[in-house]
Amino acid sequence: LGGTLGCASVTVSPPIVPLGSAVTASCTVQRELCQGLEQGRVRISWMLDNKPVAGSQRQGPGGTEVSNLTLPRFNHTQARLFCCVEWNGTKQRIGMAEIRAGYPPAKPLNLSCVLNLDDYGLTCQWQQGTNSHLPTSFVLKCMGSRAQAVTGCTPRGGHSHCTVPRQLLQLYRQMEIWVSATNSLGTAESEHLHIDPMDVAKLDPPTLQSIQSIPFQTDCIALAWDLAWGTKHMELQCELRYRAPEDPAWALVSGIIGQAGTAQHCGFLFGTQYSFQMRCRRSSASALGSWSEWSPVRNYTTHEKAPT
Amino acid sequence: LGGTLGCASVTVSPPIVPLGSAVTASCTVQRELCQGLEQGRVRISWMLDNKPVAGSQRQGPGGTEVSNLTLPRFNHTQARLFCCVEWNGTKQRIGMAEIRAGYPPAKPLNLSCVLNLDDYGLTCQWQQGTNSHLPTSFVLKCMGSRAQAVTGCTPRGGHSHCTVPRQLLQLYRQMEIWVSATNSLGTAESEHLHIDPMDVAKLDPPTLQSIQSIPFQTDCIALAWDLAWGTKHMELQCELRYRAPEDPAWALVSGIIGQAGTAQHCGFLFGTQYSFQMRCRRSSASALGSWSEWSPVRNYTTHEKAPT
Amino acid sequence: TELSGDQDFQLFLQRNLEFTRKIRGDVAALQRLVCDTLQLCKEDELLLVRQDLDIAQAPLEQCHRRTFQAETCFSQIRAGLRVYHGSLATIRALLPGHAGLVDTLQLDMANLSSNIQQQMEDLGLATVTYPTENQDPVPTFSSQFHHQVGGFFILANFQRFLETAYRALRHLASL
Repeated sequence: LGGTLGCASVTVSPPIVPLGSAVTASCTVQRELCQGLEQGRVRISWMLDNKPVAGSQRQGPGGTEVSNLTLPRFNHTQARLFCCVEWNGTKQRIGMAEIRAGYPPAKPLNLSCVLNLDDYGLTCQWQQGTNSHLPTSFVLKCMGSRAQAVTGCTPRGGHSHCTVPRQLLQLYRQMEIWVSATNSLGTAESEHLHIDPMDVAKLDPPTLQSIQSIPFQTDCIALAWDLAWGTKHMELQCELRYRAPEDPAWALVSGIIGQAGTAQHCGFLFGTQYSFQMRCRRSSASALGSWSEWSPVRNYTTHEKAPT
Repeated sequence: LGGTLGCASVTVSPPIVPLGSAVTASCTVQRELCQGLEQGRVRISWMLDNKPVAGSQRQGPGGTEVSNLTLPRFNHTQARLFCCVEWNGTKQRIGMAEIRAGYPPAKPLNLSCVLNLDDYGLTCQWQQGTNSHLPTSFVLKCMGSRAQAVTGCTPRGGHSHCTVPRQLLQLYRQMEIWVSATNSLGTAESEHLHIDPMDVAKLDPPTLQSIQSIPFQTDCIALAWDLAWGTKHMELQCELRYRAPEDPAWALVSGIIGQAGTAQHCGFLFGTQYSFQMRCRRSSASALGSWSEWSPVRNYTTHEKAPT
Repeated sequence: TELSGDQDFQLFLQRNLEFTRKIRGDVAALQRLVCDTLQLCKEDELLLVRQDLDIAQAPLEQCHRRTFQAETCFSQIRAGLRVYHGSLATIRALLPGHAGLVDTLQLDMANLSSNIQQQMEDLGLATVTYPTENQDPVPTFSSQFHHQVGGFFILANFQRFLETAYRALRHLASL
């Protein structure tokens, strides 16, 4: 069928609808613009993708023919609605509109953040929640406590995480952080986190430097460690765990002051090889503050019992 | 004008010396310009970075005190020479000069150039030779045969290659091309290339268009090719290589006239699949003229022997 | 104003004591760089030259134990942070290869200052809001040596400033 520019115009309002709700469309055919349609009655019909659907046709203004269509319960997430006319005994598709359906965005869940101490970037991740079937954009939002400018970051290519650079953060002060999800049917926000970025700093583990038996108290040992780079200025609370190869479980020593750099502990068997590991966290960190990983294992064999 | 503005001036001549050679320096102290040095004798001493070194002090013109220093064999590549005076029982650093040492630039090696036929830019590369430990600048120089203006190009940020734009080249004519390296201790030049830029044109390979068995001489084939864009006006000399899958080495057919566009060759087995490749170079190119890459492989199976 | 014992205030102090320690660590790192690369390490070897260098100093007398006054001390700390924020331009010029460390330091100083400002506002104290851009002119030096010694003293003075500010915060935390 020759040039159909303007011959038929199809409108769907709204083009994006909640799944299962009604959709109304109209097709206006301007006969004189439809090359080849000059003679005979214009009979308009509709196809939803490849399924015929019935509309009601009436005369429109200025000699146009208009057909209206209502789909009571539109339950495709995406479909193409074609406006057709009879021509030379065949059904010609002369106009099309795309319909999308879905849900407003689900509330993003399980928002959690970690501050990387190498570059002080704050990386947050979340779960998107149930699929809304519609193009949905996510933005992480960050606000200082004086509600100055809202900054944040945008995940790339459908990821559910992004990193707020140091310049946009306010350290050592409460910040409000949340995720906002938006599509054509609405917006949803995650829980708002109220955290000082430092509280979620991810610490590297300490390094156990030396372990020795203290001669006169034969069942005691003294150990020394180095704290991870970039944590020298922090007050750290550390834990030590140790066990002999045949022990089922680790013995735990907590409440060690990180900055001290050395500690003593007693109650070890003689001539026994023990494995030691240590981990730390910021003392002032709130419940959110996470422990570092355990340090690499360091083995040490206590000396034999002195002959009485 | 109180203060040490001009209280002490340190000169090292020259500030950049060959590694291991002697360095002489002098420090002139103008007492009345040194706030706080009004009383007592001015005793000048020297520090090379953090090592004391001895100088010889004498009275200079206009009531100044001058100390001269000779470092017989300066073997740091970089150091700071401080002029000091005694003050309130402490050694005060009141002047400084930086000394650098190294070698004259090494002769740049392995200069080679390629003319890019897309933009007719001449890209040359070279090797810098041993490190001179001094800031060294490299410049590629290009001179037409009539020794008119010397043009060329300067590599960016420590690279060892750069491209002379078409406008600065004289095509189809001998040019002299070399690299000049300069630092504070001297200049060195690479070998001079005497080439016509066209001689080092980097040709794109031809494209094998068709290969057919010629019916009546069953062990011969005819092949046709297209020359690379931008080489149509050149006299090209081409080579063909072919082999059957089980052949260990390629068979080579040389002396093919590029412009011809077609060639014939005999001696093929019947019903055998052969792989063919072709490459070309400018017939007039000197020894420096390089071959194009081999064209993409094109396979062809010769037809079965005709039943006798 | 009754400051001690206020839970929020204690949290502010704990956090910003650590922040100040971090900044002092970064300033010490810059001082080590000046020593390693420019061979300027001992202050007592540069006293004579210092006498005629116009080096920024920030007053902190309200933070000293004898004349301690919390509100003014906070304001003096903020004013000093601003002065040294500007002076760091001299350091960036001296150590071009370490601009990243200077940028981080300036970011931290700006954060510390706004943390103090917000805490003062929470306590109902009067505060000054500085324009974000720093208009103070970057000092010029008559020679490269004077520029280097100037940089040395900016860091030395800033380190002393931070020690005094740190002691004031620690004093408040102990009340």
